[in-house]
Amino acid sequence: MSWDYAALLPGAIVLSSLLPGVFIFLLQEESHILRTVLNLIGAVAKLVLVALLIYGVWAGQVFETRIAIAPGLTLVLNADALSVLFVTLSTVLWLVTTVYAIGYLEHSTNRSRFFGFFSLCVSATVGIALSGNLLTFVIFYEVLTLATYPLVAHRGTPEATRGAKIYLAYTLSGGLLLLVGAVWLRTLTGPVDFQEGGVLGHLSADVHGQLVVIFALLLAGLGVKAALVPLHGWLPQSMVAPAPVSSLLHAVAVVKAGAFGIVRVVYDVYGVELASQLGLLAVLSVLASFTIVYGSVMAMTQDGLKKRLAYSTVSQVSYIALGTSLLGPVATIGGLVHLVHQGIMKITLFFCAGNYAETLGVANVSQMDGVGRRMPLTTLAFTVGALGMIGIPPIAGFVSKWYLGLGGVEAGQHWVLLVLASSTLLNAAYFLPILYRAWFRAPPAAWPKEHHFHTRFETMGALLWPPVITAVFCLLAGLLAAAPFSPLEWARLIAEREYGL
Amino acid sequence: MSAWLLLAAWAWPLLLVLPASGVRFRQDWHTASEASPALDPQRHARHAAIPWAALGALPALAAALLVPVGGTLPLPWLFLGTHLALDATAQIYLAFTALVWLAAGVYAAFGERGGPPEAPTARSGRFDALFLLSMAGNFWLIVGADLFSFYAGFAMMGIAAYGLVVHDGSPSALWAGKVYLVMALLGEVALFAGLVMLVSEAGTTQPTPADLTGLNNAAIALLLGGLGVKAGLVPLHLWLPLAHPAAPVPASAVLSGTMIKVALLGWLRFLPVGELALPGWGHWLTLAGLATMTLALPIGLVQRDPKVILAYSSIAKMGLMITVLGLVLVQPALAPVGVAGIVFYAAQHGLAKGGLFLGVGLRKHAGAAGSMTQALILGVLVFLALALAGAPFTSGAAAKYDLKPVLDAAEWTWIGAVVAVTAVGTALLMARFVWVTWRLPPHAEPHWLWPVAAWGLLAALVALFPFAIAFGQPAVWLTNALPVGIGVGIAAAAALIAALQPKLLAPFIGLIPPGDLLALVMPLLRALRQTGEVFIADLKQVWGRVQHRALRAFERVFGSPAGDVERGLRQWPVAGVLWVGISAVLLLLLLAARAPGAG
Amino acid sequence: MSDPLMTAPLVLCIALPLLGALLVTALPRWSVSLGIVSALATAGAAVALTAAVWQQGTLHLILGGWDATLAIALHADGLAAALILMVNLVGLGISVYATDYFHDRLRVGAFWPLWLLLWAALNGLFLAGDLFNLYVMLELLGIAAAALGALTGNRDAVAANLRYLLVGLLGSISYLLGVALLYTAHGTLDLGLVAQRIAAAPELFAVDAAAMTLMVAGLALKAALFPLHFWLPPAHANAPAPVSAALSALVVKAAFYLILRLWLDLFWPITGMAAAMLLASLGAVAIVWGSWRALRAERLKLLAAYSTVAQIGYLFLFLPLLTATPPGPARDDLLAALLLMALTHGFAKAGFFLAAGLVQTHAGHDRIDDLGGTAQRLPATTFAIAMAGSALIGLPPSGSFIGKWLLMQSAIATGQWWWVVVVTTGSLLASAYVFRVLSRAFGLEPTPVRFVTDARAEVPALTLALVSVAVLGLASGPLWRLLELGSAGGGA
Amino acid sequence: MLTAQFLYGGAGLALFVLGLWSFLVHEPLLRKIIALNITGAGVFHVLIAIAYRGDAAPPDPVPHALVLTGIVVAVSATALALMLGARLQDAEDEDRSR
Repeated sequence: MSWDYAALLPGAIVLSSLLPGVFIFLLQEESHILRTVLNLIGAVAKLVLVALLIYGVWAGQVFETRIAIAPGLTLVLNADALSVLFVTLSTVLWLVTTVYAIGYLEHSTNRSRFFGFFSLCVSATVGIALSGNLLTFVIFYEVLTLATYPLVAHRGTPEATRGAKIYLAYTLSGGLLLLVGAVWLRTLTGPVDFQEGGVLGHLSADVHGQLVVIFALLLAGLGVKAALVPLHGWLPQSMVAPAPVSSLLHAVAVVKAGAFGIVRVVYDVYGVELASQLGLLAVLSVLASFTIVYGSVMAMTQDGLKKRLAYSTVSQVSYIALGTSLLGPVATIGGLVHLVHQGIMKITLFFCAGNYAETLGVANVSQMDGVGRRMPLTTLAFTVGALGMIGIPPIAGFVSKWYLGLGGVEAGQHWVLLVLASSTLLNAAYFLPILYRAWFRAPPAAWPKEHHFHTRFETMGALLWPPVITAVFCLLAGLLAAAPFSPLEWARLIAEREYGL
Repeated sequence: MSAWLLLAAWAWPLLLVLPASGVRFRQDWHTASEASPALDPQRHARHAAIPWAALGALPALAAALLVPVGGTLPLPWLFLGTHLALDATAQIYLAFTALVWLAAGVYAAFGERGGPPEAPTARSGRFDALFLLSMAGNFWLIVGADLFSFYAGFAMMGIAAYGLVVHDGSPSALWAGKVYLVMALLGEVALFAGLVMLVSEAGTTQPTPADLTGLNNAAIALLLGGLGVKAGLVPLHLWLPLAHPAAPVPASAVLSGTMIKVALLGWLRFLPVGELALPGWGHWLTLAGLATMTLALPIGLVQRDPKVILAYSSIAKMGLMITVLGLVLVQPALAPVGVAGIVFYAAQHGLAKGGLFLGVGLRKHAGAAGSMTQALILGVLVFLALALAGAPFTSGAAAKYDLKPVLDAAEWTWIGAVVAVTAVGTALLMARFVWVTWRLPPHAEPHWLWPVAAWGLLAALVALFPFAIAFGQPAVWLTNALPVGIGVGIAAAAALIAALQPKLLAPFIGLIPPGDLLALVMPLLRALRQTGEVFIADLKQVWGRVQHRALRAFERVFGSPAGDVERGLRQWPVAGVLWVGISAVLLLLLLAARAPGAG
Repeated sequence: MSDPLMTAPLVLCIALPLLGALLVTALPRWSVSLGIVSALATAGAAVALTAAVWQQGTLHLILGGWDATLAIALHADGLAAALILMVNLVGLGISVYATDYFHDRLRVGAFWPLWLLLWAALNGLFLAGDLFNLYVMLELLGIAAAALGALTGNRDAVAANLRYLLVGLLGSISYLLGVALLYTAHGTLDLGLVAQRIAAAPELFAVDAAAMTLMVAGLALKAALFPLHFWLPPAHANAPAPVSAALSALVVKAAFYLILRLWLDLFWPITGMAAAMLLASLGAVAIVWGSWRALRAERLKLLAAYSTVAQIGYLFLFLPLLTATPPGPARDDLLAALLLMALTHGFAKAGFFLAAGLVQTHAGHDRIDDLGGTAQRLPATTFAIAMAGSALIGLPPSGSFIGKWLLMQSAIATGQWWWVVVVTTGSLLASAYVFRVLSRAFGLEPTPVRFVTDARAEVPALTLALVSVAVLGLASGPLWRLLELGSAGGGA
Repeated sequence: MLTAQFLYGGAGLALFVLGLWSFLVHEPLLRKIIALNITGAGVFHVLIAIAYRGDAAPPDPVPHALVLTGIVVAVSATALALMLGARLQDAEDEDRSR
């Protein structure tokens, strides 16, 4: 392995959050400033490195870190267009979430532990994004599970511990299935390096049966994190976690890792042609569609704001899988761009949910009457996020939906429109009532548990600005969708490379 | 350079939204009053001093007047590749839309916006914001030549208008809003699907009729259905007669004056009008239009609320235009005439209807009963009513005249007759409207100068309208004098009867509730919903039990552990036997491996 | 090969701890300092030995100039070197931990001699080049281990370790009988020579089979292969923490190492798939049963003990795979994986037990369900448990992850896919029991002020756990080199 | 004198089996320890039998060495076992007195 800049960068990106994390563990609990500084340094450093990476990849440079752990087993970190998409998303949102978390956890306990695992979690996510082969992916995928468990359990209440256990039961089992699948695949083909267009094309037809089984294993493993029904059970349970964690889990880390994995497996391991030829895409699309509808239906029945958002995640993340499961570049674009769009929209919503809880003690939809009056900025951000989720133009969500729909029609799968339509209506059915309460109902005489921070804004700055910023992202991602370096354009670049256009 | 006005037309109102909302982000939340923390009195006074709603439409009007036909402004980086342009149709649409919005905006800014009686201006910030938002949407979809702009504007307008409908928060308003929102969303979803198919067929996002010849039936159906909701095409009109009366006056003015017209614009843009004969769809559309007309009029006649009456008349008028569109679809040759006719008719109706709605508001609030103002208002209302009914020498007649050639060319000759009858009906409906409005008890409120002025301007435009298109063609002036005459005659008779023998007509009034069919459908829906809820409740209960069981099992495994179960195994004899046994098996296996025969 | 400088470590590895043992018995009042010094020295010798093997392959040394049939032969190939290194590093960790663990004079006085004796026996066992020395070391090991285990003197401990002692004796006697049979048949005790003669004399396979049965059965008893593990849980769970660590991490491995040696080097010609399958299926049951018992265990150390039962099971799974895989890279991978599993478990289990002991001393008990506060108050220790735990589960990037990866790979490649099911089940159960402990660390107790509270006790545990997770997982490449060096000279 | 050799060997094996049996079935510790020693003795017998190389040649020294070492080991092991047993006894007595 040569240790020049191109070979170091991916590793450096992973380490940029890992090292601060390790130091944070060792910090004394009360050294608040130092911890904050470490956090921010890590986040910013990562951002800078990623900027370099984006430029390099866009310019067609090849970045690859290779570490041989054992003969035939190599840790490969490399950056193709797809990984850059995910890396950028997680890096940017990590920075925002860090700020939010610092505000959110002020005066709370066990902060060193929290931020330590927080950084680990992001390192793992970035690792997943940059994984260059299946082994590396599996390793980081498991590490992510371990790093998020303490975050889910952080509150220490019995519910928290239980939710964390359930989370773990699901994700570890999933991880094992993934592992078995990966090992099996390796016995068939040797090291499985991700490659645009897939690496299994050369295999003879008589192993196709095995390939189908392997795909089932991999999908089961990834589906758990991607919360594909019926593997989604952990997600609503893990809502006991503190808001920043939920935001991270739902927008960036865990759920996305699963979805991203599915994309990887379909495009860079199996290759779309082979996958559709084996009839795997059809299965995936059915699963995804069912999940989309099911999640939305469940979301309607929830009164807890975070639970409603959780089920909405179940539904929305499957857009990515759906886009992946449709043959043709347009749908691919739709799926990939939703990876980003869902992220920024959902994190906005969760930030806002956290703000309501922290500032007013409002945790249920039924308590949200008139919050728009008391917390206009937050509620504005929430509105943007919600409308985006429904798919109201010109917010980001519409862009994904358009490409998914168009992709479906181009692929001759007109039923996709039906799925999108019903999902849109259902999304409206569970988001618009919230907006109605927030803006059109009169606020109660007193809030459940109101906090007054020493600011003339509706809530603490560290809590207020992150959602506002991400909401602005949602708007820009839609309004400037056709501008260069927009998520959409990047997704298009990836699709072109995947389909060799 | 003036092309930038096309951007300003819709970007400007968007920019005004935040200041207009009057929401205040920085304030002392400790002492903020519970009632409406975001708005404290003197701040509200300052905020109200600026007529935000009135300012919104100015750039659009300027664009309509200054930007030449064919002016374009490509913004490829914006949204999914925006292309703003102004063709003849768009120009006329932009013109009358901007005028109606302007008048309504002035009315809203200076007059009343509805709202709860105790604090009529408490929520004016919210109203202005939503008003500007839907205004922006309306303009965007007109000046946008690409279908993304159309859809974006359409959606923005539709969603924001919900806030206008439910503005005063009364139960009836909320109900109307619910119906409106549900139907609007259904419409938007259908439109979305239709546009997706359109793009995949036509391969462009700025389709010309020529690109659309390959459109398949599903796409056409979705487009017709999706926009039909907005157009009030029977039976998709249910929301209209509920929303119009519920909304504050300026809101219903724009709803009826401009928003529902958008549907026609959409059809003209996304159907292969003039390119390709679609007899099937054409006939279907024609019949639907006729049905719309013939159903809306009688129902309208038996209404009490003047705004409901106007709503039904709007439905009827849309029906007429849809009929014409249908005929054009059957015979592409008629397209040039037909399209122009439809557009002009839409413009005329938009102005007149907007005027009528605002007039109702003025009748209620501007000037005391019997005052000079009131007399004037009543007079103008009557004129507008006549114009809408298409009485001779009014814009109505002129507009109707432009539709004639299409109607005459229809292969179904009886259509002309039906249309004539509906003309009579319209006259009656307007008479009914005047009658009802005349009997409204006005209670005066201060400072109504600006609204009245703006309204006057609108009315003047309605009066001048014919000269714009048909100056010096005597035939134009006398179009359907007969049906209107008959209508007025009947109306007079009816009025006489009503005056002498109120009992005779009374039973008819209020015979059919606003939102006609809905009254029939609702019980059904409710029943469905209740059963559904029961079912879901049961389902949930069962599922809950299952989950509980699972969790309990889970907890048991991870919870309190079991005692020592290996005691037995530690008994020496047991262990010994196992040991010896295993050794024996091992020995046997080893020997067997080498035994003759086994390799 | 017999360059004294190079072969010196062979002798030192055994001599130094013996010397240390003598010294601490002679000067009990200095026992702690003397003990730690000799621990350091021994570890140093082991490192030197590994370095020597790394540089020039298998080392062979014959003490006293007699011929191989009579003399005491010492022999270190890659496999032995790797294990020696692990044993001695773990031993060093345990020694450091022990300096702070025992407090009353009596125990201190008793621990160090026995511990160094045990250590010497271990090194001797890995280095012994002939069957009889192996026997002697085996006996020495058994006696020292039992004595150490009973050190706490409480009734359960004594009873359990008495049982352990008897089992050990039974095992070694049966082993000795096997040796006797081999000697009858082949007239020598040197491993290499016996191997050659067994290969050369197929007609004697019945005697060889009998001998092998006796020896393997005896060792299986010591290695606690299911269902012969009955003695292990109480013995390991009741011993003092550093001892449990040594017993679970090292002693049991030694027995397995011997089985492996016999299997691969000595009896390879007569071992068949059937026999391998027998042991492997016992191993499979051990995995499931041990993990399950660990999951239901009430006390932390009992949990750890049962997890050892399961982990030993994994090692036996390799036998049929090795049998089915022809020599070549695949087989090397398999051996390396086996070694990796063993090493990882060594480090991880030692770390786990040391940490557990710390928790026990702080909480005054080790009932898992009531550990909440303590676990949260000792972040470093909890971390050690967490990392050791994830190594036991086989989560990346631990060494056992690579091990399991290769294990499953070859299971699929050789068509013995059912082992995959076993491994998966085992890992699931393992994660269940590990996280059953860890979930206690997230309670509502007050936040700990700093990460490490008691360096001398916490650092060794933490380091050992760290090695098992990070080092072995991410830098396991050298093992392959060591192994191929091993096979280059002598060995299989 | 081949018979003697077989006699010794056979006796050794017999002792081994007997000792094993008694070790497994008899509960009292003392009997177990004795049984183990008998088993060991059995093995030693076998070794001695091996050492015999005909009347002419001197017996093979290696087995003898093994036996000697074995005895030493056995003795120490027995000692430890007895000690532990004694301690266990004390503990039980304490329990009883308590």
